[in-house]
Amino acid sequence: MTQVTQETVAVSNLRDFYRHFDTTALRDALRRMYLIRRFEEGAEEAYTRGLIHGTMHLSIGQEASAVGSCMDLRKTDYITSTHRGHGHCIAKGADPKLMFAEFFGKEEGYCRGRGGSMHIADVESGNLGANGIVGGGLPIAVGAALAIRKQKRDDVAVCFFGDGASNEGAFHEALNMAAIWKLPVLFICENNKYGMSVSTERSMAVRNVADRAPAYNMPGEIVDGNRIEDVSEAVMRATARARNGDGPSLIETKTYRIRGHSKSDRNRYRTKEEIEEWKARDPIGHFEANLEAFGILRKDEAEAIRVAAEVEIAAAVEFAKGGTDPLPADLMRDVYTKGAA
Amino acid sequence: MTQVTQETVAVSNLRDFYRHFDTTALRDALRRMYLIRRFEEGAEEAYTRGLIHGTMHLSIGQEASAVGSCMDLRKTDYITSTHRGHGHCIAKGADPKLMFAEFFGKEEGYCRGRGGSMHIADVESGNLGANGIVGGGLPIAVGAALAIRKQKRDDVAVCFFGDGASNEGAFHEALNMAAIWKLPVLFICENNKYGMSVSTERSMAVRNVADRAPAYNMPGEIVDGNRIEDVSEAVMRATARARNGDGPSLIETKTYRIRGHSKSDRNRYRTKEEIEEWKARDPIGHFEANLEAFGILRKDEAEAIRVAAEVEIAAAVEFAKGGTDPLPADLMRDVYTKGAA
Amino acid sequence: MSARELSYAEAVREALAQAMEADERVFLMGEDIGVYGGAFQVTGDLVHRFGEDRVMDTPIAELGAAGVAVGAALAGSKPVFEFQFSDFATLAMEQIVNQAAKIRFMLGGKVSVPLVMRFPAGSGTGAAAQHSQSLDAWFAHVPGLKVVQPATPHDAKGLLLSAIDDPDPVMVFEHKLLYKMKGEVPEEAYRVPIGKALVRREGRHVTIVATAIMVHRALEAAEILSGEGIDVEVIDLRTLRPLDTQTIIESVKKTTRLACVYEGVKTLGIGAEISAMIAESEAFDYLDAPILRLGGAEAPIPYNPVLEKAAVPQTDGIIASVRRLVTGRI
Amino acid sequence: MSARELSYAEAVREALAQAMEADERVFLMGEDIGVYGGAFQVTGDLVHRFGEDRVMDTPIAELGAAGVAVGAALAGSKPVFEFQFSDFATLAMEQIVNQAAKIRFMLGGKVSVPLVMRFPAGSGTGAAAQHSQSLDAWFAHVPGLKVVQPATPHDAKGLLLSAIDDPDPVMVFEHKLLYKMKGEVPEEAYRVPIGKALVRREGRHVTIVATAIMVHRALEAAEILSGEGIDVEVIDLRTLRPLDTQTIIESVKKTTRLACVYEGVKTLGIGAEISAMIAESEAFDYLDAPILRLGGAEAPIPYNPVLEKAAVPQTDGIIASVRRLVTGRI
Ligand SMILES: Cc1ncc(C[n+]2csc(CCOP(=O)(O)OP(=O)(O)O)c2C)c(N)n1
Ligand SMILES: Cc1ncc(C[n+]2csc(CCOP(=O)(O)OP(=O)(O)O)c2C)c(N)n1
Ligand SMILES: [Mg+2]
Ligand SMILES: [Mg+2]
Repeated sequence: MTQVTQETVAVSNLRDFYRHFDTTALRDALRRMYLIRRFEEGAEEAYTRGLIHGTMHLSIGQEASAVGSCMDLRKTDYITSTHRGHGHCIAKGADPKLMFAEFFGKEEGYCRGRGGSMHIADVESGNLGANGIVGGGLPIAVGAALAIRKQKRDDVAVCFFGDGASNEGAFHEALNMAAIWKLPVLFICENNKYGMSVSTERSMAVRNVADRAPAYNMPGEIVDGNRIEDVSEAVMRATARARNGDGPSLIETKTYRIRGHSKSDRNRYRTKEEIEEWKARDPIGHFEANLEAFGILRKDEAEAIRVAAEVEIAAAVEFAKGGTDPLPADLMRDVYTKGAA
Repeated sequence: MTQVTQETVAVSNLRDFYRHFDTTALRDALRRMYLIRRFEEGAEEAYTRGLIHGTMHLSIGQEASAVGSCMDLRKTDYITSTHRGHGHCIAKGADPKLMFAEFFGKEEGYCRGRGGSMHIADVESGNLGANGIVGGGLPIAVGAALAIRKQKRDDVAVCFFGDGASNEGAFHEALNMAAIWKLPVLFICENNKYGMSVSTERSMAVRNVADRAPAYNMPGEIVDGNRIEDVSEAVMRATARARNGDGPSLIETKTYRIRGHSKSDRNRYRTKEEIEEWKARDPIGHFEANLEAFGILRKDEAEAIRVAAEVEIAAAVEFAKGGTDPLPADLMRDVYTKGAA
Repeated sequence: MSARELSYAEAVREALAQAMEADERVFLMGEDIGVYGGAFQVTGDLVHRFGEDRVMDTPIAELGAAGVAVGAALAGSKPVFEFQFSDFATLAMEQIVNQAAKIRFMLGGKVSVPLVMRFPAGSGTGAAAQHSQSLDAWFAHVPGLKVVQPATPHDAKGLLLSAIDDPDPVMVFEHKLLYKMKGEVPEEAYRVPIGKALVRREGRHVTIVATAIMVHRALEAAEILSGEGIDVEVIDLRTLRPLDTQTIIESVKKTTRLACVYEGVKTLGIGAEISAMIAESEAFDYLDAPILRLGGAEAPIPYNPVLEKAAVPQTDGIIASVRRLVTGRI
Repeated sequence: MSARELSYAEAVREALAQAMEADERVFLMGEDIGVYGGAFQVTGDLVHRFGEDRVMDTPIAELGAAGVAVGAALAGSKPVFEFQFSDFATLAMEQIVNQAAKIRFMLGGKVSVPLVMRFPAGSGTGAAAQHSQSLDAWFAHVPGLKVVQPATPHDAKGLLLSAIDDPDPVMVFEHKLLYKMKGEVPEEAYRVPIGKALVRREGRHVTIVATAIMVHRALEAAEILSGEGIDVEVIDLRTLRPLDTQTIIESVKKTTRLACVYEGVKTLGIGAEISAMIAESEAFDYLDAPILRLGGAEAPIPYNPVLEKAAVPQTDGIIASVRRLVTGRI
């Protein structure tokens, strides 16, 4: 089972995070983490049973990074996400029903079944979309931040990307432009040690992605991505900077994907020990233990949250199964806005 | 006229540069600087008189960077150059006759008149070519260095590029790969303060291009690009590192192009004062004064070198004018190696 | 009162200015479009009229800057992006083709991407192989994009204004040699519809469908051929995607002969599509001769000016080929 | 003794291994081609056989890595580059099109660029719009490149070996759905020539020119149509640039009808070129029906499996269209 460090502290010594958010918000964060976990386990199951088409990239083990990053965001703040984007999507407020409907290729899905796992977006809650192109979302987030500034809003754009993506030219160009134009954007690198099979040791000449921030005269902060409070506090600082007109930040959340890269992964590039070590640092277990230790949540309440997440996901799968299949006659729909072609 | 700082030092205190190279080599360096200067003045003249087609990018004022970088290179070392590449080409050993023939679009030209100013290459002397794409040569140089290593040679690849190019994604990707693979490549950024009309202040969030080197765990050295000895010594250090298997280096030569960006430049983005200030720091005048001060060259000898360069360039222009025009029937030649298409 | 004349570049500039005046969401991005005025002086003084926030110089970073434009469009702004030379779009195809063109579709119609990109294209300036390409056919191959290619100052303004109105990404190909061409341009902010070709000259014996600068060469050729009794209809395609198939089909049914003239490489250039479209259409039965294509040579654009001219269709070649098409066998 | 069978992926791998054994200048570059074995398990165990220096995992940096391959080729090595999905080539078009394709020409023939790039392409895996494109027509539009598209394990090996021999850049399009297909593959290092199409089935009534997976659907369709008395000739194009015009022209002169079947978007896909080539050739006079094109839909590839199938030609559609072409009017 998951081991966690018990933190016993006097309430007066509680970290900012636990004081900044009220109990409802903290419980909701835990709820979302469970939702993400169960969502992905459910998706995996459906995939294994042949109910889902294509491939998928699971973020199990990375839930603290997604939820911690989005906890303090507004609906009008944007995020851009990645191929490994289910967590970001739920964290930003998406409805798992409509996500599952998308996986099942249904009209009820977020993308009417046209996008699937790699393109899920929930524009109403500010999620501009997952992206099948590694690094594809980086300049898009900068552009969203530029639009925010042009529209004189005090929103921010949060850009999720991986360690592997930070080797793309798009990373360099995007961070440089965000920096010279001082745009309200947060670059959140979820460093899970691998870009597919290639470790950061083999793909970068520096130890941390954050070590690249000085090249853009940008703060680069490294946090434990499996500890929601570390992630959230760093993001809150960066968000405040951004809303205040002080420009972009890079935050690197050190985390790990417990599952393989995707369904084609034969796990030839990492050890069982490494995986086990990270399993022991489960972000949900850590957060739940803290909530209990700090008297914010009782064990049975946590249990209820977990069960509710399971029930919600099970219902979401059923909802999705019952969805409407798109008609081949509708193939050309939405290629253009006015149907012109 | 050009002002230069007179340096009077005891020979025993002479810098490495003046001791490393013998008199022949030092004179030859001065000769090449004059050749570049006169070559470009000649090209400009021919262009203004309508004898040359297209556009051109002059490096007048940047001669020390080109010659200083190439002085200690072997023929089997490679360089990749840029749109502003005449200087690199001559510095690496090209014959101005064949360069002018190229400008005049003749079969005798380095590219048989197919490439023009922006594509001049002199493969025999190791120049893999100018490049019309800003940043285009960066990964190519890394590839040449990879081939060097595969072939177990101890040569190096020297990649010239501008400050503007360092904002391209290709820069990031190329430096990262060179670093992780520890390839024998030198990245020489000729920072002339502008990428076309955009100053480095407006296009980068850091002050120096060399400030980006730590992002690749690479030494980043800044030198006065108008002082040949500074350039050459830095390059020799980096070349030694590279030949020794210790990997790539980034060298930033701070310099200035006295002319406009190209023939379309209306000079709306910089002041006359700035230009005058840099004219006063003429790299040729500086070098020549030092050679005289250190007793390596007499004034009349320098004068003879200058005159010889003028004569050589005048002859080159005549040679080029008398060259052979390609036949339209030969249009398809060299699209493919075997003429297949 | 004689109509007002503007150069093609001025017409583009006027469209940009009128769009920016009318809609504060519109802004410009590109390399050296500010104080430099653009490599071809298209944006000219706009930075002084609208300020640096609306006429933004980008770093030299085509992929990233194109992506910034996509993101800004997604988030409610209306960017008009200038590539300094269309050749540099090779660096940004990812954002144009994988993102801008597909986002609306991939997201099930939940968003649109109101983005305009301008591409100075074509040869004739002595800038050699990396600054002279005509890659419009690539873009016309991509569903989700619209592609226009105005041949006159009038259309340059009117099509650009339509492009800026359009909720979807529109790619505007401008031929560099046309920038200085003068023509009548009304002052008001009129639109030329996307998706409509224009018969620039009526004729009975043969149809030429031409694009960009080739429209003018085709018209010149038609004028000369008319002296020989060959009556040429010249269609200015204007939009490459979506194709105005009807106008071309009608014309070919009338003239029974078709020549496509374009600067892009002949193989898989836009003329391939026009030819194939006719060969599978009802007009096929009317054809009295093979369908002729005059496109760019199967070679990079050379630097030498004589070779450079030889690499793309010129008026003489059009005349000779069309004459053969009309008077030849069949 | 029955002939040896390999899968398409195994055939590619064998070609790579034989080329590396025969010539130490040959090496492989790509994302996750080492210990992972490639996203489609094409390189498989090669890293264990040849070591990390010859089977190089690159960072995720397509533009730069492609440029490294170009530079290595210029400097005397022979890189074989794998794009993980052909869609990611959109990031590297600059190096492929402005550099690799043009360097020899721009330098007046002083160098060549012996570079091979492999592109897993096509739809059918449920990977949606950014992982399912067929962009081969873009490359076939570019002088300086050669483009091949093997449809069988046999050709996958033989064409790849020819590509590696070739002194110029050769782009190899591999359809993902074919990787598991089995077929006869001789053990020796044989070559299939670049630039030669193959008549896979002879017929009298209609010619189908097909590429990649469509070759198999066309053969299936031909089989069924033969039951109806329609005798279909099926040509596997194999090379998109340079086109084997002669084989196609001869066939059309014989059958008098032509259908082009390809997965890329119909507009400006490879079928546009084949159609236009025939419409301007001597075969035009022999045509008894319009030239039919069955290409991909004018839409991005959708995720939903039913829509995904509807977006590209399937056997049923080929049968119905070819039947109409042969039995219809004219
Ligand atoms: C441009 C591009 N290159 C390659 C791929 C294939 N690919 C998908 S995810 C991935 C690894 C990405 O690594 P990282 O950015 O660290 O994200 P992670 O998968 O670890 O979350 C690769 C190589 C892609 N989708 N897009
Ligand atoms: C990819 C690309 N983008 C833009 C251009 C147009 N262009 C040519 S040179 C230049 C400025 C380059 O600046 P820098 O790298 O500093 O070199 P410099 O001209 O100062 O020597 C620009 C924008 C180009 N040739 N290629
Ligand atoms: Mg990763
Ligand atoms: Mg510069």
